[in-house]
Amino acid sequence: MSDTKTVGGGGTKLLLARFRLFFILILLMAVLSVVSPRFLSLENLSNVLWSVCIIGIMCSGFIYSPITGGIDLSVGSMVALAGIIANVLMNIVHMPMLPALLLTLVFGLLVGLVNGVVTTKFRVPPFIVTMAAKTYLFGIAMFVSNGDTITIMGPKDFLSIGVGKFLGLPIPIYIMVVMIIASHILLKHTVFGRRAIAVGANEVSAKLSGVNPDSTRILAYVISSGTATVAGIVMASLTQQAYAPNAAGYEFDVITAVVIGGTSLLGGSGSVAGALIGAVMVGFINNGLNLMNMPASFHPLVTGIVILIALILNQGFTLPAWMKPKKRAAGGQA
Amino acid sequence: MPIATLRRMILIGLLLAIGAVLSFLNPSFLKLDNLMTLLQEASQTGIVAIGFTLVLITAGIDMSIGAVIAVTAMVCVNFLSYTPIPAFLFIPLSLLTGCLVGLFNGYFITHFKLPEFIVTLASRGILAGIALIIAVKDSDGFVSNVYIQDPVYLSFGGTVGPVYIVTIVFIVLAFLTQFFLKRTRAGTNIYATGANPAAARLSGINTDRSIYGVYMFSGFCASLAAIFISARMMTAMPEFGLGSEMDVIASVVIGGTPFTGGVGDIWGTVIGTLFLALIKNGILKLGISPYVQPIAIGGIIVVVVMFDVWYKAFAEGIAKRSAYRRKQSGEAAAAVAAEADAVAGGDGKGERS
Amino acid sequence: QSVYKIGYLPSTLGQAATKAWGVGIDNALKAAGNIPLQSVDAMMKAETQVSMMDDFINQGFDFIILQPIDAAALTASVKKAESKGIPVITLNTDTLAPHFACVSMDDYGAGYKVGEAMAKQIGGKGNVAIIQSPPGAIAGVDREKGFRAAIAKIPAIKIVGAQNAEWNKDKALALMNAFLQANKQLDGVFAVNDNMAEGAAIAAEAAGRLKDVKIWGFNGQLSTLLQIEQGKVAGTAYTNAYEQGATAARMALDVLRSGTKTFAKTQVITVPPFMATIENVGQIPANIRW
Amino acid sequence: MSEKALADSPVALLECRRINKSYNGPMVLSEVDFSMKRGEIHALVGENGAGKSTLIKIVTGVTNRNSGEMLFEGRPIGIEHSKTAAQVLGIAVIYQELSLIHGMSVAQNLFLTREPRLPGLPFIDIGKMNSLAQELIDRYGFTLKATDVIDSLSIAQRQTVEILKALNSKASLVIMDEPTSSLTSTESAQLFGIIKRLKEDGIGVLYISHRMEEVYALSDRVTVLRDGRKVAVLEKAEIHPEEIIRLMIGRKLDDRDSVHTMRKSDREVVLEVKGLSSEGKFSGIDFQLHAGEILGIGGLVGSGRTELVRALYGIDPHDSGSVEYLGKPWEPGVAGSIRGGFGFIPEERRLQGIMGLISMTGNIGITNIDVIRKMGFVSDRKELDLARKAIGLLNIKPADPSVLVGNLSGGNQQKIVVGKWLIRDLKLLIVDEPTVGIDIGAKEEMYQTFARLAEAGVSIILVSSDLPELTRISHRILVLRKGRIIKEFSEGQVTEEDVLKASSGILPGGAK
Ligand SMILES: Nc1ncnc2c1ncn2[C@@H]1O[C@H](COP(=O)(O)OP(=O)(O)OP(=O)(O)O)[C@@H](O)[C@H]1O
Ligand SMILES: Nc1ncnc2c1ncn2[C@@H]1O[C@H](COP(=O)(O)OP(=O)(O)OP(=O)(O)O)[C@@H](O)[C@H]1O
Ligand SMILES: [Mg+2]
Ligand SMILES: [Mg+2]
Repeated sequence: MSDTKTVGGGGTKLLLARFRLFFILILLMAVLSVVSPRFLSLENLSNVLWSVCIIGIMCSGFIYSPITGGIDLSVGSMVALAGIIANVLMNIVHMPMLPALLLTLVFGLLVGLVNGVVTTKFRVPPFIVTMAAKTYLFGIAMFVSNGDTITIMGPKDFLSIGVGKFLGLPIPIYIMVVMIIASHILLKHTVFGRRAIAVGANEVSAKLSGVNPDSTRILAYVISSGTATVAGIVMASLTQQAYAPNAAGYEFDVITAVVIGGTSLLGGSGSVAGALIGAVMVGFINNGLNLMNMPASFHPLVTGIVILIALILNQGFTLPAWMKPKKRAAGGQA
Repeated sequence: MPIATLRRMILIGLLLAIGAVLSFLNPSFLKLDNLMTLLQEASQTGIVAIGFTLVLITAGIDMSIGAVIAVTAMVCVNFLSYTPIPAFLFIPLSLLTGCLVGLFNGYFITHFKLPEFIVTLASRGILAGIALIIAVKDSDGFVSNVYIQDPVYLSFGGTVGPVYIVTIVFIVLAFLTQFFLKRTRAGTNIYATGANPAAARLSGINTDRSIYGVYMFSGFCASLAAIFISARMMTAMPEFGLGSEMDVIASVVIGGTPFTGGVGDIWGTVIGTLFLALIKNGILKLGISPYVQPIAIGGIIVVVVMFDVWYKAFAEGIAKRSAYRRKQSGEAAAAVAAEADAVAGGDGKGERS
Repeated sequence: QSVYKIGYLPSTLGQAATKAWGVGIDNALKAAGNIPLQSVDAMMKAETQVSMMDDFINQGFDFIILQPIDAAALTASVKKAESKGIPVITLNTDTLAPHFACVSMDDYGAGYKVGEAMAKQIGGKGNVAIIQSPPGAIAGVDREKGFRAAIAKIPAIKIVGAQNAEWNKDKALALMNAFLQANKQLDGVFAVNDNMAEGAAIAAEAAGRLKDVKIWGFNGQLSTLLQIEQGKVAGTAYTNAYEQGATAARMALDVLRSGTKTFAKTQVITVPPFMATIENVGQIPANIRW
Repeated sequence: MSEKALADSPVALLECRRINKSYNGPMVLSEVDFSMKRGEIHALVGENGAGKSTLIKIVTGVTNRNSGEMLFEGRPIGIEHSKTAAQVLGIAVIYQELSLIHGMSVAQNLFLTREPRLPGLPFIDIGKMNSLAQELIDRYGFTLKATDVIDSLSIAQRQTVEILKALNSKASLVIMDEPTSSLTSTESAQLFGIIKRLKEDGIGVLYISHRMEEVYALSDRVTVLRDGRKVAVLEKAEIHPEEIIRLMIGRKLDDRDSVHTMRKSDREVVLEVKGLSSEGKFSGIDFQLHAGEILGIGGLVGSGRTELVRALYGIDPHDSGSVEYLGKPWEPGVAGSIRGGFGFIPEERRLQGIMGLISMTGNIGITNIDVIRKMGFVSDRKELDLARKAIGLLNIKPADPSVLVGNLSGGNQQKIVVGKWLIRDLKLLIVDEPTVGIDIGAKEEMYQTFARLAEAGVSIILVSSDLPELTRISHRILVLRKGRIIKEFSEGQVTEEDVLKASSGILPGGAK
């Protein structure tokens, strides 16, 4: 095996892990296609990707927060807030679409900047900073929208982002794929990617090697918030709605996807492709349960169990002690 | 120690100040009824927060507490609806629910070495599902929330004098847990497990046992809170407690237990819980837009922790500098003497400063 | 005349219906002499709503208009309020303890009517699916029960699926996709609120099957009425939420002025629903669209 | 049975036979036999990665052996004995990695899992614990307070706590894995006294060290490991320095003497420091550094050496004073320093030097990101080349660049920390205790590397507590005391003793 793939946090083990994940995905698909004959239809798979795209887009940027050893719990609220702000700019301030969306994005980036600065410069743990941000961004979303469930009526171009199709596939899927690929390149092949991994692996060591841990981290949160904003815009256009409690709890779905994908919450390693597989896996499970018309009560149960199994399989299967074959005592000669 | 104490004093001071402002702005704040319901609210969160503090001390996290509340409530309702078992018998049994969940969490965390966050998140999902599945159904198969009328069960929502029982239980539990942490070997082991698990293991501590212990205790506390919540509301819903994780985490963190493990105690958590409950009550009392509440709570958490970090650095700086000065003047002389002895035939003169 | 302290405590302030009730109440109170209204948002959590009830009681409100998140969960609070001499009107969901009054929308009856109307639209036969609310949400459950009762009368109509979309538009969208995949023939979908119906319509439109599927919502909010006019949503059970709120407010003022404090039986006022479809939606004038 | 009788009994204290071990890969230990007696000081020596730490981890049950037999006091030890077995059996260990609990007091650490309890109750008696701890500290003559929190202690003090912790258990075997690597000579001397006392009490001491002087002076017997195999067991009479080193590394080393001549450089000044001060750390530091010069910085632990070089490298800010680099004013800052040709090897390897979960390639690449980058992108091929170069240069084992650094032996980790700088174009290299935990062969290699670098014109600032090292390879020595330069040795002959005296404030009359 060539060494070239193993640089920067790789290692042969991780490479194997990545393949393993892929096999788990195939396994899951096989199971689902047996359970529900409709599952493997092209149309259904495209529908699943469509329903996964919000989470997928969020994952592409979110992943940098765990890689640098932090976490960004505010992304769910940011998605909702982005939709509300975009709507205010387009339909209340009556800005043209493009500037309005750009301005929304700028706002998202600023939120990330605040998260990043507070964690790095003021040394507040990221879990707390972003949990607080999750809370106050939700508050701001409620405040701005006056708590309303807003139905977005226009502009036409905006609405077609979410439901429009290109070559038979919904546009959000393209957005997701592009962002995932960009993020993959960013992580694996750029200086920033290397720095993010280094900061997550050992901040002091990274610092002594000339990496500025603070600016690396800040950038990680900016990217995370930025992609959440994009996800929010896509979601608003997809559902033609802006509502503060929308996407509440999505941060947990994103974390789940990313962790299934082999990213360590302790920092220093991560895989964007893995995160996408993780997101698709969760999407498949939900879709499969829907196709089977499984009662709603069983969804969280099944999802939770499948997640645990996937994690255990992905990590390299360890048999519990009581299941292991009993070994004879030392070396046989005792 | 003084660092933590002073921080606590400041927080208590702040608590009193906010209380004073509130009672000035809204006379109904100081009414006994209001204070007691405030304490009741705080105690419900607080009981869960006590368990959560132990988890945080081991540098873990427990996202399943909300779902444990839901499942425990459902277990109780099942006992009430389908069995003749009296409340004083099935309540202890239902407290086992949380312990079992803790066992489950502990198993996956210690055996498979999966991250605590993701394990407890997964069990949160699983439990939320179980809560729905075991929820009491009407004849058409739809979930229906039982109206509890069992007097023994409902007495848990009652008061002794003006004080709610939940508050008394909270205070007693806080005392016991604090004593356990500081005065038993198991307590010390929990701190060691959080501060440096590798070193703890090398010192002969069974860190897995500590981890099992804290998650089971955390589950137990959540189950306990579930009894009080459902007794107060005279019903149990399968979505009880879901989402309350954030309040619990906020209380513990405001109380001064960090995420890094190895540090923290129960009194901090008690104060943190009171603080959060006071803020919530205050916002309601002042008739501020309800949407300001999340903004304010989020803001306060950041400010408190920011202050914490700044203050810790500040106090440590002072301590270090004074230690350095002491060292420069006093201990240096001793070191000189020692080194002079070690160096055979030293002919120089010892320096005194 | 003393100024009354009246509180409005809906499940959340964020939905078109809860908002419209609030406006209805407020307008009626203003008309009766600028009586202020305080409203708080329980954000769909029963525990929060209970503690807000406690707070209203402690603050000594004179009257509480409550839209209970759960019938059982709020019963204790309603009891407590009335025992302290604060009369309560419940909106939409009755509680188990007797109290002053309940102004209700008759979820079951309206759900039944939706079933009948949809059956007629699809010609009395075919496959239909239900987009549910979270388990245990009494309003959603009653609507579904009514709908199922109506459909049960027509053996040629089969219910091919029922899934929970948690009142959410985006979840309803993904769910509708699955329904469309799983059933090559799908003739009707009943979403137990308008929000989810709109989500289902987006999915059906994207799949090019909007013409074949009759999607019904419930509530009759502004945006859905618009979609009915555009032919995207087939119909909804409209209620005049303004009027519902105003009724509650007027009853509140009456009882406050009369000074009665104890009630042996809950007075139930039912506001009749209106089955809005593309044919008759024009009959709903703009000033009562919410 | 009396202690004397015990010591003479024929049953060995610890007996290991044909121990095999591999961590999912090559054999780390193969067919290793090891045996030690009561009341014996037994040294275990070998190159970095020879398997010393692994062997003791197997003895204490931290790691499982693949096969082999182990007897402690004549009783067999199972293959998967529990992690606490070492304590049950009566083995006390000072591990290579410090294993104290931060946030706890000295007393709490000393009594961890053995806290004295109130009579008849399961509750800890804190007062008794503190007084017992203080007694123990005083008995061995250390200057520590039982109630001090670990975090406030220096590394050397922490190491003494570690030693006390081992002494506090009633063990019949004490294992020490490089206990002196971060001790000063005073504390080391104290430790040797303690070791001798243990021996008199009939307790066996298994001692691992890379400091050969200690091995010669202390041990009754020496077991030499090489590449995971036992190559020799030497009795007291057979212990000869050259012999051990030959057995360890398979060749002879040059003789070293303890008197060295300092030499002034007349080449151009690379770095000029004027009046550099940082409150509470150091003050009024003035010196010049010439091209190709190795400037040693000596001093006692805590004299501010680390702080000074950190400030020069730009990690910590300074309050006043100025720095000139290559004749121009210079504002220290890490990124700028690296760009300007600085290299920095930090003091605490595991905390500051390596990224354990990342491959060697990744570790080396991040430091040299400027070399392998191109417009924000990095070249994997160049990165791998760099890694190969470093591995070759310092003979890092194993030579697979994809191995995670955390899985290397202590010494090889240190080689990564050093190696990632050596492959750069350096002008000035700052090294802080570079050879801690490095075996004697590798140490020599490293000295030669430094000498080569200096010859090529690279200036080196060397902070070291290892006096032989400091005096032997420095061209000039500055001695720091309480944050001030108290003495400069720039010409004439210097002995280790001279430096030590200067560090302690006893200024020798000779040099300067
Ligand atoms: N956890 C581990 N996983 C994989 N390999 C390991 C692990 N620990 C040690 N090794 C390998 O085992 C070998 C022996 O390591 P060990 O730590 O025993 O060496 P040592 O003799 O103590 O060296 P040093 O003097 O450098 O401390 C090394 O090659 C090392 O890379
Ligand atoms: N800001 C400060 N305030 C108080 N004391 C300090 C401060 N900085 C350093 N010290 C003390 O002075 C000592 C200087 O530490 P430093 O690590 O620089 O010493 P050193 O000479 O490098 O010794 P070592 O051999 O430990 O590296 C520290 O041990 C610490 O006790
Ligand atoms: Mg070692
Ligand atoms: Mg130092």
